[in-house]
Amino acid sequence: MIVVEDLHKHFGGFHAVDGSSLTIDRGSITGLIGPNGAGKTTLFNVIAGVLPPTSGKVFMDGEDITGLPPHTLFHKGLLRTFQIAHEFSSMTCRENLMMVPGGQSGETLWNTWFGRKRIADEERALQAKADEVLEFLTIEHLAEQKAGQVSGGQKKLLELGRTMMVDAKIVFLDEVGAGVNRTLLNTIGDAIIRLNQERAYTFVVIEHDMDFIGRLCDPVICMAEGRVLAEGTLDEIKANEQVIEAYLGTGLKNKEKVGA
Amino acid sequence: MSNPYQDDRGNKDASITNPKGQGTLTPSPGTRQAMDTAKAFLVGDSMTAGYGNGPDILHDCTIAVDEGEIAVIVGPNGAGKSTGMKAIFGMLDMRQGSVRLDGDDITGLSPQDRVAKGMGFVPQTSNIFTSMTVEENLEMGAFIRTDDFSDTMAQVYDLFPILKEKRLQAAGELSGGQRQQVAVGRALMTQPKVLMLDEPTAGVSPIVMDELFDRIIEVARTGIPILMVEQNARQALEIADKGYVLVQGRNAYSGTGKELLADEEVRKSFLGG
Amino acid sequence: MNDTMRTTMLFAGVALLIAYVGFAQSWNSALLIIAMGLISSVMALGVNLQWGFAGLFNVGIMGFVALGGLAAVLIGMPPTEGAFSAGGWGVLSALILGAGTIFAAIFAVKKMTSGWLRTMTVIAILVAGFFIFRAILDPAVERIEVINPAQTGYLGGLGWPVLLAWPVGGLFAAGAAWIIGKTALGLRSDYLAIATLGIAEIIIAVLKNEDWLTRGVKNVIGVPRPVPYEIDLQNDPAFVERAANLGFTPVEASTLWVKVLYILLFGAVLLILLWMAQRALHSPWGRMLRAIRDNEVAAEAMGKDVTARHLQVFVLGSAICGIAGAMMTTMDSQLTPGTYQPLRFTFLVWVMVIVGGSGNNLGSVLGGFLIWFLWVQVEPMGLWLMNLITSGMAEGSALKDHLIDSAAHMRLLTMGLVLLLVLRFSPRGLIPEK
Amino acid sequence: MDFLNAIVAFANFVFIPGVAYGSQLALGALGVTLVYGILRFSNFAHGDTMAMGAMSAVLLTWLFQSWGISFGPLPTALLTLPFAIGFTILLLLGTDRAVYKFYRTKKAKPVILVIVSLGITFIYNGLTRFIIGADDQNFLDGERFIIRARDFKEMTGLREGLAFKTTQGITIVTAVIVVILLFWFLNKTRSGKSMRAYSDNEDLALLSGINPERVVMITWMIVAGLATIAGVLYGLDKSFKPFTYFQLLLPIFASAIVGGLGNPIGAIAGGFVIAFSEVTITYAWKKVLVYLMPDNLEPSGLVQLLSTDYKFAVSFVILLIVLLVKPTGLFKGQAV
Amino acid sequence: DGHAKEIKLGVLYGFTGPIESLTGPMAAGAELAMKEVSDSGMLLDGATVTSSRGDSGCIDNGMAVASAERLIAEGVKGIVGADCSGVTGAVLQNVAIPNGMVMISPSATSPGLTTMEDNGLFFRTSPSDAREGEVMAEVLQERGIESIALTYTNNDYGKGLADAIQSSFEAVGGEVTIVAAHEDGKADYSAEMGALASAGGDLLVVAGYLDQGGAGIIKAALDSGAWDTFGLPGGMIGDNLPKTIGPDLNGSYGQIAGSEGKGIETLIEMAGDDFDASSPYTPEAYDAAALIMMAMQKAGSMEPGDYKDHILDVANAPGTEIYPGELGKALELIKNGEDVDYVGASAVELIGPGEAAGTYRLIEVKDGENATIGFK
Ligand SMILES: Nc1ncnc2c1ncn2[C@@H]1O[C@H](COP(=O)(O)OP(=O)(O)OP(=O)(O)O)[C@@H](O)[C@H]1O
Ligand SMILES: Nc1ncnc2c1ncn2[C@@H]1O[C@H](COP(=O)(O)OP(=O)(O)OP(=O)(O)O)[C@@H](O)[C@H]1O
Ligand SMILES: [Mg+2]
Ligand SMILES: [Mg+2]
Repeated sequence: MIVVEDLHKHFGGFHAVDGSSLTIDRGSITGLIGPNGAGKTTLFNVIAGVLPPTSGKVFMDGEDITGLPPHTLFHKGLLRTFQIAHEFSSMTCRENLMMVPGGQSGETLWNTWFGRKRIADEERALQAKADEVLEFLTIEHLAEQKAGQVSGGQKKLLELGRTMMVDAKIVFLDEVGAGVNRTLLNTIGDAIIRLNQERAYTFVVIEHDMDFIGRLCDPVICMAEGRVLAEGTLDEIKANEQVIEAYLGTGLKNKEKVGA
Repeated sequence: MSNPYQDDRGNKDASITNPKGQGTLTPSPGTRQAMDTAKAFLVGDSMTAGYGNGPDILHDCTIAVDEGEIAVIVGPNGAGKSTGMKAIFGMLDMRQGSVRLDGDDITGLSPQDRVAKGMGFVPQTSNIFTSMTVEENLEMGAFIRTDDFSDTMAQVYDLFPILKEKRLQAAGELSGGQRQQVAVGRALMTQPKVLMLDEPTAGVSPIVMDELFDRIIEVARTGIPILMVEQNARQALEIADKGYVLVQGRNAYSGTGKELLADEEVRKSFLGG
Repeated sequence: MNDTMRTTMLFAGVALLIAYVGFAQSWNSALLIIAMGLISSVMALGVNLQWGFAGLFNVGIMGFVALGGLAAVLIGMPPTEGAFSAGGWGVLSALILGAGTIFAAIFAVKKMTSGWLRTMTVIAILVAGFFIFRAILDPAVERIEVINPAQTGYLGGLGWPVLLAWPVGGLFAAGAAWIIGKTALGLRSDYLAIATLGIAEIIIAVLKNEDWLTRGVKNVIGVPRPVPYEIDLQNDPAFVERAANLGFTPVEASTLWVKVLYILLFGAVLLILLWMAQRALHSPWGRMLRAIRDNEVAAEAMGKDVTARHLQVFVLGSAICGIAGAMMTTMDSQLTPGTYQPLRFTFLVWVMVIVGGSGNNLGSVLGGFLIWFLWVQVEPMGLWLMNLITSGMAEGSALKDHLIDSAAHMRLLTMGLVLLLVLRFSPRGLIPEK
Repeated sequence: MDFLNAIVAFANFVFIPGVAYGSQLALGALGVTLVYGILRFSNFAHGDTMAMGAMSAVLLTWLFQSWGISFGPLPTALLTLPFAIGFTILLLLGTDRAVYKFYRTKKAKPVILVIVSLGITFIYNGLTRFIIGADDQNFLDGERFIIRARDFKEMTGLREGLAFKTTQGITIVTAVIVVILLFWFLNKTRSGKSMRAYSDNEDLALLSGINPERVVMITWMIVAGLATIAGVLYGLDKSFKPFTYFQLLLPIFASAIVGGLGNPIGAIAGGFVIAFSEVTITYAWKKVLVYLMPDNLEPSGLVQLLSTDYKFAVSFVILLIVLLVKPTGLFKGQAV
Repeated sequence: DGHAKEIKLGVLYGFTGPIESLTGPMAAGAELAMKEVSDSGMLLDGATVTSSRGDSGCIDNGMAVASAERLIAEGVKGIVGADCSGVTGAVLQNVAIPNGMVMISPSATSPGLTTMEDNGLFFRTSPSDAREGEVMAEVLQERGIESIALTYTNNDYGKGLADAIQSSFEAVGGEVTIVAAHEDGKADYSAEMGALASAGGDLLVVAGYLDQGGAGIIKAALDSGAWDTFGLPGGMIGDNLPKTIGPDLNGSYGQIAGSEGKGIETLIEMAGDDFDASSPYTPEAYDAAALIMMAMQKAGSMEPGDYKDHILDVANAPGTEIYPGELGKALELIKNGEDVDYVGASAVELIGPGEAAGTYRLIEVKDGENATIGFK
């Protein structure tokens, strides 16, 4: 589905992504893990067209999509969420979702003047859909709230909700879980699995929560210092010495002192 | 809606402009859970608060932490955890309730006065100076200190080695997890008497999270009370002396970390099973 | 309901102010305020489209307004006898060549790989093109400008009905905006602002100095009107009689009638534009723009072509300013490039938008009327203020004289005070965005 | 010899005026850039703040002159600077209290502050004209030249003269000193860093114990100093006229933008970019070429790329080109 | 009926804007004439004349037209103004003609206004720039100047004047090395000076305004040592210039519309300390107001429609010559049915469609003052 070939992204002299090559299979839920600063988000940004690569290529279904702007990729079915929530703060949560689908006839000026009927019909359908998503995310009570004024976790939920508004082929989730309540995260995990199974979405998931990764992802790719460190099932990865040293660690040293 | 004049973009929380956390000083009657807050080091007592002219977000909510203790607040998204932290820090309009620090009523103090009183806080979002270098961020953490803080800085660098590497880089150019480390580092630089952390581990890798928790425990053991909000609730509660579960702005459960972890109901509804 | 009430009250308030001018000064003044208020509202609407909808900080309004004015001249004025045959072709070919040079340079940039060779080629193309351009243009211009320089000395216009100039003015502005947008819309906030400001200055510099086009600072006077001339009306017995029946003197009746006609024309334009803007704002299109304004990166990731939308809005908003500019030049019936000053044509319009309430079309209209009213009425207010202040002072005292003499300077001061007061009590504008 | 003449002609008509004008713009741009960098809005009132500051210096100069106080070869106005700055500080702090503070606490959008500052401009402008009138005021005294063109010719025997005015010298020196001080202040001192922190993230600054009102106050005080110095130096070099100070705003903003808003070094660079693009592109090279070329190749025309009518346009074209290559200015400015 | 009537005259100048420093004295000049007439009690059986000021902004058509409408609304019977040629045209077309209002501008000198359709309502007491060009060319030739560099303020006045000077000077065999515009009120004139100096020339002629860019140009020229004498057309003649520039200006020369001594000197004396009557266009302003009032007397009516046809009568010979301070006498003469020839402060002689024929006072700066050295 997505093939990344020897991708480099340099910031000045710093090599944030330093020759990563990876393949994401259609229909998989691929986990992307790695220490802070490994270059995961940067990799996403390059694939999604937010940043131009220094060198290297990205293919989607065999088509070279390197450097295409994000909005074009969106229409090709590539969606992504942001690690640091990018809500439309002065719009209500419902509007945040309703704006997502592409090709709305009301997005053409001409129709706004002379195609009111059609727009009204579309809007009704959209609103129903948006409300459904809000409900799923347990934030239906926030439909009319400005997105700038909801809690940090709720913003992350909106991030995710946006990807649920359209039929995507591949969705890149950048730490949707950070800051989201774990019970809800489980529900989200279920939804991801459902979307994957029922609608054949492909997912790439960055997460630092190993339980979450473990429940959803196969395969898992671990990055470090801009390169792919290891690839495989989570158990394989967990057993990898390098991964343990760079990323997983060995647990709390001071734990025994707790409650002492 | 909160503030009609406000620029909704970016991190401009209007509520913060409230120069003094006004509010009546009469503590309201007890919460559902009997809590011994009288002699706690830091206590937000029966707080009722909201943003601007908006509705109450917190309802008669009490949070307290004692010397050398780690208190963890958990709860669903939008429960009011961050709001509670901000209320304790005087960043929004307290409509009822009081905040006491080491026996003093500080309900009327401005946030910067609370900093001077020795409170340190890491907000959940926008918690670094993006245009300043990592080192300058840490220096800003030590802004109110007049002594030599190079030791503390060395400690922070020790804790988060990556920051030392990046110390001359603008903090806005860091990865999500690195930013989080800067944010916590900044708060540690204050050498506060009490430390408040809003989701310090969101987005940090397991290994750093462990380090962070280790460090938090260490800090706590030096006698500094720590109040934190966590979604990595199970790990957090494991090290917590005290846990609060907030639901819709109210204290729903509280107890020791172990107790909460053991509670089936709590586990299922709030800790993800 | 409450909001509608407030809006209605505010409009009623402005109407009252204007009516007051009608009673206390003259209806001619009042109607003139309405006419200019309509034009101002149209401009404010254009700016609101750009800023309020899409967050584009355009401070080059003056340039687009001036281009509209240029259209009025080029459409409305009669052609200058012999000017075109003297130098028209020369000018045209020079312009085509100039455009060709730029395209060649762009082509070179696109097709060649970057490196010093490309840089040199581009520079060579531009420099050579520039000199050939000047070599063709200068003599042609000279030939045009020697034709009766005191009266014409320029190409003249097409001599078509001047009403046509309004849409054409919009097109001119839109064309310029398209070019600017293609190059400069990548800039953010104040950088875009100063870039547009600069471009406006460049447009004005061209209008001021290219005499063959607009007579430059010598001004084009007597642009034909779409409405009858007062004098003709006064000499028309039927009109005079009708006026007399209504109890007006011919002079009064003719001056008022002409203004009423202008108001009807301008009002029609404003209403159409307002309707279009309102519909666009309250539609998925408007929602998309707000999303872009809030967060471009996210909007882009959600499949919205931010660049294209920005360009669209920039062009539309500028076109509206161009239309307003053409309307204004039509009413002034002259183009005086020297009068285009950023303070009057850019910042005043911004004040209208902000005071009215950015992001709200009705707010812009209200702001247009209110601020224009103040702009012209604040002077008598200043004088009145000064007289009030000095009323207690001894006749002929130096301070009193100084104060009265300074009354005209008080216009800006009073304007500033009013502005601050309005924004103090309504910091998001009189009719804020919801 | 001819070569020397060419160089002197160039220096006299392009280089020295360019440097002096560039320094004037730079000093103005520093004020603009500082307000933008810390209080985060484009302060339109800066030109008229300069006028206010300069006006107080003019009035004080007259007072000093009437007392018979002078500053030897240097302009008396320099002696009045501290007092004039004091006055401007009071003015700005008063304005902040009365006007800006309200919008700051309301967290108004920057554009509202821009429009508000436009209102302040009107008021300052009216006040200046009201107090001192709309006319030119010449308040320069002391030695006008460091080198006069005539003296230079006699001294060197060249055909071209080189003039260097005292005011130009003072302006350049001051600009250098001020920018070094400012840079040091912002980047190395605690107050300076706290100002940058405040501008970056106001809420977090509070949480670090930074007192926002103090930051704002210091900012306005520095701005007052910069504005007064810039205004007085400009007035000494040209002459004091209220209207020109408003007009000066445009090139000043252009300078601040080219350099990158919020960046003091950028302001300096921007000032020179704008000044030199005005002076050089429209320069008629005839005089220089006449010296350089052999007689038979002497240019017949003026060898002028564009007429001076377009000097302003040219500087904006350069500005555009710079921005197209570097969208936030030469030195990576901020953007709200 | 012997009852004291009140007549209002509008004074429409750019009290704010680029020539704001000229308009104060101009308005004072016009108002002085009104006061003189009121005091004399001779106009239309003892009418008093008061002024009503309006701001034209000099370059803001919209404002000028609005101000003019306001003046009309206040019931003025004539307008002294406007000042700058651009707004004058706008007010004429949009307000004066439709309302049948007489306008006499003291300072709009654009040749374009000569041929503008005006229904006999527009006059000016200043000559068209075309004439000044000829005078200046003669002056330069007499002084043996062979080449000049020419800079003008970039508006219709400056451009028109520069065109006139250039063509006249070239017609008498002089060379114009460069014609460069300068914008008023700009921060810096180094660029202009660079170009001008490079072009060279015996003399730098500055067709600008003395307290606008003109002064800046002269400063820049002196500072860089490019020129030390200057040719000064009317807009540059005024006390302010020697005052701001200082002794370096000595030896520069030029001309300004103005008549042989008596008229202007009387006016200066009359003005005393109140205002500077020698400020540009101030005499013309006085004359403009005086003309309106005398024409009213001649027509025996204060209605513009009645007196507009008498303006040329009172302005030109035959008749008794009238100077400033003699307005009362003039009104009396007119009342008695005698002819007057108003000379006024600026040697008014209206030609063609009602503009001044133009006598010029030749000026040279000596010892820091404008000294009159002849007339042309
Ligand atoms: N604009 C930039 N300029 C310079 N360096 C940058 C920039 N953006 C990112 N980096 C650096 O690139 C590295 C990779 O960052 P990235 O955000 O991709 O990490 P990540 O793997 O997503 O980490 P995390 O798990 O913390 O989100 C980091 O070290 C960061 O400091
Ligand atoms: N600035 C604001 N203005 C108005 N309402 C707000 C604002 N910030 C948060 N809220 C509302 O207050 C409620 C509590 O928010 P808070 O940020 O305290 O939640 P939280 O418990 O920290 O959640 P999370 O785990 O998602 O961070 C939410 O319903 C939210 O919509
Ligand atoms: Mg990341
Ligand atoms: Mg929170």
